[in-house]
Amino acid sequence: MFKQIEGSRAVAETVALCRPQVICAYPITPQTHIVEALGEMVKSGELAGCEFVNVESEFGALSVAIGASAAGARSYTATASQGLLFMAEAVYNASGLGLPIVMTIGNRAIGAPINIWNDHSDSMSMRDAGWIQLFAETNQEAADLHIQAFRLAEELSCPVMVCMDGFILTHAYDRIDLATQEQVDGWLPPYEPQQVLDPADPVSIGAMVGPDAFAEVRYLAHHKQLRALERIPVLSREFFKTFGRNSGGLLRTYHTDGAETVVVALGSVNGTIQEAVDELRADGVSIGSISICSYRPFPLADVQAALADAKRVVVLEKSLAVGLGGMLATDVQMAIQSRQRRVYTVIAGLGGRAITKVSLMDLFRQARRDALESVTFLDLNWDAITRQLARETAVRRSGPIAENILKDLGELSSRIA
Amino acid sequence: MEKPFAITLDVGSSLANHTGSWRTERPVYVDRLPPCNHACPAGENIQGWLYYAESGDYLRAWKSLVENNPLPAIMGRVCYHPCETGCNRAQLDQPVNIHAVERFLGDEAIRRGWQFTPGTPTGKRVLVVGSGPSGLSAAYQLARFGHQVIIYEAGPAAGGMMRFGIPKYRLPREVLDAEIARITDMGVSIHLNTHVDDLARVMQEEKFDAVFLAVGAHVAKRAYIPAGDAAKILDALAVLRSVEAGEPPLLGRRVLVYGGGNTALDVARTAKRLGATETLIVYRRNREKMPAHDSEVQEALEEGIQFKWLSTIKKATDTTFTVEKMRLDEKGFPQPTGEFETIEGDSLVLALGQDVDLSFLERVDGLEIVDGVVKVSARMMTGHAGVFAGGDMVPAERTVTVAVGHGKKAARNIDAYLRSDVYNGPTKHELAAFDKLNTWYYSDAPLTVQPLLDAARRESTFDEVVKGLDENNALFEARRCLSCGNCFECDNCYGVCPDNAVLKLGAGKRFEFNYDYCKGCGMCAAECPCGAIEMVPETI
Amino acid sequence: MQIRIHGRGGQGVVSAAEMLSIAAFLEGRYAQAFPSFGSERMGAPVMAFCRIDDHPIRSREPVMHPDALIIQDPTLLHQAGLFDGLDPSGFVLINSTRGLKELGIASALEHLPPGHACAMPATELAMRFVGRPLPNGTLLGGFAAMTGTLRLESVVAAIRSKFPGKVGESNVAAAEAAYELVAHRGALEEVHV
Amino acid sequence: MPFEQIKFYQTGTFTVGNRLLDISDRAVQSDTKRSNALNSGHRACRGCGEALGARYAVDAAMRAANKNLIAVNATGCLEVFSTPYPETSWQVAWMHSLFGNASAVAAGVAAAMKAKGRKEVRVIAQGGDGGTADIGMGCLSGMFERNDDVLYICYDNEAYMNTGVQRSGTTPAAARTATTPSVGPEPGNTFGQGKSLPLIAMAHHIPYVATASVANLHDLEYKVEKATVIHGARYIHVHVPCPLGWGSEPHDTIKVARAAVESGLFPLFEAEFGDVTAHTPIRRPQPVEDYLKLQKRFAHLFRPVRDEIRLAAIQSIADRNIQRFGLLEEVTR
Repeated sequence: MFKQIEGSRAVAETVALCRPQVICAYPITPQTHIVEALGEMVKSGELAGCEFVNVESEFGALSVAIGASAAGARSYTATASQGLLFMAEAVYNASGLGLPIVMTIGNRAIGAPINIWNDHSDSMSMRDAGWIQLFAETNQEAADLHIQAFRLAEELSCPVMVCMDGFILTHAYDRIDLATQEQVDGWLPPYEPQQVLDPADPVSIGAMVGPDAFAEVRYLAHHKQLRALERIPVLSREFFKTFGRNSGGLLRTYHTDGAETVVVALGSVNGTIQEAVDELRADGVSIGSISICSYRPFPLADVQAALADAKRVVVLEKSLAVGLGGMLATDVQMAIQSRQRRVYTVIAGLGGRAITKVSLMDLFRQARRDALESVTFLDLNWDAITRQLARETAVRRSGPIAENILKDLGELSSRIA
Repeated sequence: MEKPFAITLDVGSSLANHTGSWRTERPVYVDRLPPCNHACPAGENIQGWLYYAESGDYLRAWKSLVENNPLPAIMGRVCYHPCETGCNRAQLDQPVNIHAVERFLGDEAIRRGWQFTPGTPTGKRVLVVGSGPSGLSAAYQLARFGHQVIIYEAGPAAGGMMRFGIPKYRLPREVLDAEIARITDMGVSIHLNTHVDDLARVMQEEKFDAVFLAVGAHVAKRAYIPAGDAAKILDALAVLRSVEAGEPPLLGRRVLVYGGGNTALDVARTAKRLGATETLIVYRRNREKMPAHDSEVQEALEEGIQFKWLSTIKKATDTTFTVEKMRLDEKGFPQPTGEFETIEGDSLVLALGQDVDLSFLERVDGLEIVDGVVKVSARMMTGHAGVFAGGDMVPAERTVTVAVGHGKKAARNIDAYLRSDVYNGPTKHELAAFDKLNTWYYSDAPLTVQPLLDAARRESTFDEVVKGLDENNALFEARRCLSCGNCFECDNCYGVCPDNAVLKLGAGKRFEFNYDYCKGCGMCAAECPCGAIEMVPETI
Repeated sequence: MQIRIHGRGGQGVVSAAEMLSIAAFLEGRYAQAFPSFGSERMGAPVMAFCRIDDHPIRSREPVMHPDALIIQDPTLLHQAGLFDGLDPSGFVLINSTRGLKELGIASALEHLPPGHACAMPATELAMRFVGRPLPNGTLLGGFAAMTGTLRLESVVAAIRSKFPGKVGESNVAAAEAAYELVAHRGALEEVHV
Repeated sequence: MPFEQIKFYQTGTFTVGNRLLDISDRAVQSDTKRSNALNSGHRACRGCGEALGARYAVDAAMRAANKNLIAVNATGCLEVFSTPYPETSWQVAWMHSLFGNASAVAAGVAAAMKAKGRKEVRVIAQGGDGGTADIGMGCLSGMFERNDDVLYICYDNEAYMNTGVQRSGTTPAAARTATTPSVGPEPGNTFGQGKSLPLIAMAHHIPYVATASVANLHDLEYKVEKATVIHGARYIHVHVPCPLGWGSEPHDTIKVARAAVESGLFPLFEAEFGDVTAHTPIRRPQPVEDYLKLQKRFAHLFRPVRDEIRLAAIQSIADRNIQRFGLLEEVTR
C-alpha cells in the first residue's frame, strides 16, 4: 500500500509490523521522529504486546534492549551521532553477547563542533563493533531493511544497524510502499532466541573469558559475519518474492558493465550519483556506480566482481578517517588489491554539506582525466582554510576555528549549499 | 539451539574448582565442657538435660538428669548450685536458674509418677550403710547395674541429714519420701533402726560382696562454755531432730544460736517458727567469712533473724550470755579483743559442726581414719578391699550434692570392683570458658525469680519458703542456657559460610565441613555462638 | 517540477512542501519533499523543497534550479541567493499585501513570462480564515491557481491529510479563497483583498 | 523490629537457624533446600563479605520468588569471581553486561517479562558500590524514576576492590585506599559528607528502600523477601566488609559488619515511598572505635598518635545516625 509519508514514519510503521516487544527511546536528532511515532503506536494500542521504555540516556537505551533481548524479547532502539558514541560500550557488548537487537541510525555528524546534520561518521565509528551494518539508499529501502534486519539478526544471533541518512531520508516525504501485517507475519517468524534468561532453565550469560578462549570468541563473531555474507543476498531474494521489491542485498551496481570509471558510495547519495552518471553517459563518458548496502560484513568478493572492468574507482565517503582519508576506500582497496587500479577517495557531504549533481559531474570528469588527488575533499572552501592556517601561523591563540570560518563566510543558514 | 561459546555457561560448573586447596587453617567441630557440668559435685550433665527441657521434652530431660542423680526434686531445693556460680550466662545477664528447672523436673516426675528401672540381676549383694543422700545415690546406681542392694539405716526413717538436718520449710517431707520411695521401688531394701555395730561381722555373716559406707556425721561438736546449772544449752542437730520427731524443745522467746554454718541458720529459722520472738546468731567472724550459703542468710534476714558478727560466747547463766568482741587479723582469723558485753537470752543452741561416729569400724582391718574421717582412694575405696565410703564421713565438703556425687562415683567403682575391673570415667573436655562464646546471638533474657512465701507466714509455719516454677517459666529458664561448648544446631556455621562448604546432616546429626571447598576463612568458628568450632593449622 | 519555499521558522514552510508532495502523490505522481534542515528556531530563515515528477525521483540534492519559488515572508526578498537558479520560465509566488512593483524586485522578475509572478496577502487571508498568521495552506491554493500543476482538490485533500479536523478545514477555506483570488486576478498580476 | 521478631527461643533467637522453630519460620539459610544461588567453587577471597551478602540476598529472593528469578549483575568482584570461563557459580538465571548498566539491563529484562506476560518472574539487579553509586548512577536513577519492576541490590564494600582498592563514592571518611593513601596532613579519604545511596533512592519516592548487613541475617532476609514481592522499583543497600580492601581478618567479616551496625555507622532501616518507616534497633551498642580498630584502612587514626579530632568526627557521624533513625529506640508493634 502506497503512502506519501516521511521516511521516519515509514520506518516506524514498518518496525511496528515486525511486532517488537521492547522499544527503548532516547531523543536525538534526526532519529527522534521514529521513536516518537512508535511511542504513539504503543500508547494508542495500535502496537500491542510491546513495552515502550523512555530511558535516561542512549547508554541506558541499548542496555535496556540488551536485557530485553537476553530475556527473549524482540528488541529495538534508534539513535544517531553523539548518542551512538555514548552507547558505544553497550554496542560492543550487545554483539559480544550475540543479542539480535535491531537499531536504526539516523546518520549524523559527530562534534565538536556540534553539528546536527548528516554524514556517516557515527556509523563508521562503530563499524568494527561486531554489528551488521546495512545502509539504505532510499526511504523505501530503509523501511524494507528493518524487516530483513530482524530476520537476519535473529537467524544469526547478531545485532543489526540499519543506517539511513539523517534529514535527507529521515525527514524526507516520499512515496512509500508499506508492507502489510500479513506479509510481515508470513515472512518474519517469531523470535526464537539462541540463549535466553529463563528461571526454568538457568544459564549464566556474559562470563568473563580469558586469553584461553577470547580469541576464539572473537573469531566466531567474525565467522558469524561471514555467514551473514551468504544470508543477506538470500534474504533479499526471498524478500522480493513476498514483497515484490528489490531491497537490501550486499550491493547494487549501476551501469558498471564495461565502465572505465566506477563510483562507490553508501546510502542516499547514490541517487544523485546515478543522476550524474546518466548525464555523463549521455555525454559518452564510460562510468557506472555501486551502492553498497552491506558495509559490515563487507562484501569483498562482490565488490571485486563489480569492479572487474573498472579502470579506476572513485570512492565517495560521507566520513573522514582523519590522518588517512577514507574508510570505505580502504575496504575497496582490499577488495581489489590483487589488481592495480587507481582508487580515489573523495570526502563529501560532511556535517550536512549538500552534495550536488553539478559538483559530482565535475568531480567525475576530473577523475576520468585522473586529475584527482588520491584523497579529495569535495566543495571545500579553500579560501577559508588558507585564511585560518595563515592566522594560526601568525598568532598562537588564533581562536576557535569554526567561529573564525563562519566569520569569513558570513551567515550560512540562508544559503543553499 | 547451541549456546554461544564461552560467554554462556551452564549452572553448577564451578563445582569443578576445589577451593579447599587455598586453606591454611581448617575448622573442626569440638565439644567443650560446660562450666555448669564442670562445677556440679554430683557430676550432672546439666546442659544435657536442659537441652531436652528446652524443647519441652521433660521426660527425656528427667531421664537424662537421673543418669547421675536420683533425687532431682530434693536437689532442686537443697543444692547450693555451684553450677549457677559457674554459669557463663552470669557474665551476660544472670546465670540460668538451673536448680529451679531441676526442681521443676523433679516435681514433674513425682506428679506423673515416672519410675526407675533396675538393671538385669548380677547376683551380687552390696551393703549400703546409711540412707542419706550418698547412700541412696549409691544404692540407686548399684541397682541400675543389677546388683542387689540392702541399706542398713540406724535411724527411724530414711533420708539421713535430708530428714534430720534440713527443716521442712526447705525440703517438704512428701518430696523426700517420694524420691526415696522411687528408689526402694527399684528393689532396694532399706532396714530402718538397724545399727551396724560391727561391720566386719555383718559382712562376713551376711555375705556381702561389697560395702558402701555412708553414715554421715551426726555427732555434734561442742565448745566449752562455763555455764550455770540453769543455763539452757542444746545442740542444733538435737533440736532439728526433735522437731522432725514432732517433739519440739522449749527454747523460750529469746534464742541464741552459736555458729555460722548452714545448720546454724536452719536452727535459727526453725526456732523462729517455734515461736521465738528474738533469734540471734552469734558468729566469731563476719558475714563474708560465714560458711553458710548467702541465699539462706538472705532469707533468714527477711524472716527477722538477727546476727552478731565477730563475737564469741564466753559465759552463760540462765538468762544472760557474756560475749567477747573479736577482730580479724591479717590472715582473716578472729582474735580476742578483751571487750565484753552481755546479751539476754532464754536458750543457746550450738551449731558448731558435726563429727563422724566411727565406733562400728574399729574391727575393719586396713581401714584408715584421719582427722576423724575415713580415708578413701580416688576410687572411693577405703583401705579395706571391697569397702567403699562417701558422704560426710569422708574428707570433702559436706553437702547433699557432694554426697550424691560420692554415691554415684562409689557405685561405679563398686560395680567395676565386683567385675574385678577398674572404672575409668570419660576423659574431660577442655572447659568452655566465656571467651570461647560469641554471645551476640543470644537474646537478652533476665533470670526468672522464684516466688517466695510471704514473711508473715514464714514466721509461724513450716510451709515451703521457696516456690517452684510453672512450666512456662521453667521452659524459659531452660532456654536461657547458652549450650556452652557444645553444638546445639543453630545453623550459624551452615549459614555464614561464604563458600557453601558446610553440610547439614539433619536434626540431631549436627554438621560436617566440605573440605573440598572450605577456604578456611574461619568465619564459622568466629560466629559459632557456643564455641564448638576450632581452627587448626593445616599441615603444609 | 521543482519547488523551493522560503520562509521563517514557525511559518509552516516545511509542511507546505510536504503538502505539495502529498497533493502530487494524490494525483498519482512521484513526489519528494524535504526541508533544508536548518535548526528549527522560530524566525530563522528556513527553506523547504519539493520535487514532482512522473518517474521515481533519485536525486537527493537540494533544489538548485527551481521551477517555482514560494516566498512566504516578504522580509526575505532581498536576501542573497533567494532567486538563485530560478528557471527563466519559472513561477514566483510572494506573500505580500503590496503590489509586485512596490516590492522592488523587478530585476528578478522581469524575465519571467507573463502571469508567472504573483503577490498575494496570504497572511491576511490566513488571519481571516484560520485566525493565525500561518500563510502556508493559503499560498498552496494560490500556487495551484497560478501554476496549474496541481488541482485545487488535490491541494485541499493534502491539507486535510496533513491537518485533520478544524485547523485543516479553516486552511482549506483559506486555500480555496486564495485560489479564487489568484485565478481571477487582474492584468497587474497583483491580488488585492 | 522491622522483621517478625521470633519470640524468645533461647540461643536460636538471633542465630541462623533454630531447632525449636517450625521449619517454615526458619531462616532461608538454615534450610537444606535453600537455592545456593551462588554455589561453591567461586573465586572470592577468604571471608568475602560480598559473596556472603550475595548468597544471603539471592537465596532469600529465590525463596520469595518461588525460584522464578532472573538476576542481572554489574561488572565487579561478584561478577568476576563467580563466572570466570569455563565455570559459573550461579544456580539462577544470571546475566552480566557492563559495569554501569545493570539497572538498565534488568529494566529491559523486566520489560521483556511484562511484554511476554510472565508475571511470576521477579527480576533483581546487583552490583557493587562502584557500579551503583558511581558509574551506574544514571541508569539506576532512570530505573528508579520509571519505577521499573526491578529490585536493585547494592553490595557496598566501600571501594573499587576488583581493581585493587581505589576510592569510590561510598568510601567512608578517612579510610585508606590505593587512591586515598594514608599519607600527608589529611591521610586517607577526604572528610566529606559521603554519598548515601539509600537516601538518594528514597528521593525517587520508590515503593521500597532498605539497608541491610551481613551481620544481621534475619533482618536481611526479611527485607529481601519483602522487597522481592513488591512491584515497582526497589532498592536494598547491603553492607559487606572486604577483608582484602579493609585490612580486616577474614574470620572477622561478620564481626566488622556487626560493629558497623551496632556503632550506628551503618544504620539499618526501611523506607516506603520516600519516608522512613522502620529501623532495626542497635542490640549491643559499641563505640565507633570498636569498628575502626578492626580495619587496617583506619590504622592511621590510631598510630603513631591517636587522631582524636577525626575519631570524634566519625563518632559524631554515628551519633547523628543513631539520633536520626532512633537506633536506640526499641520498636513496639
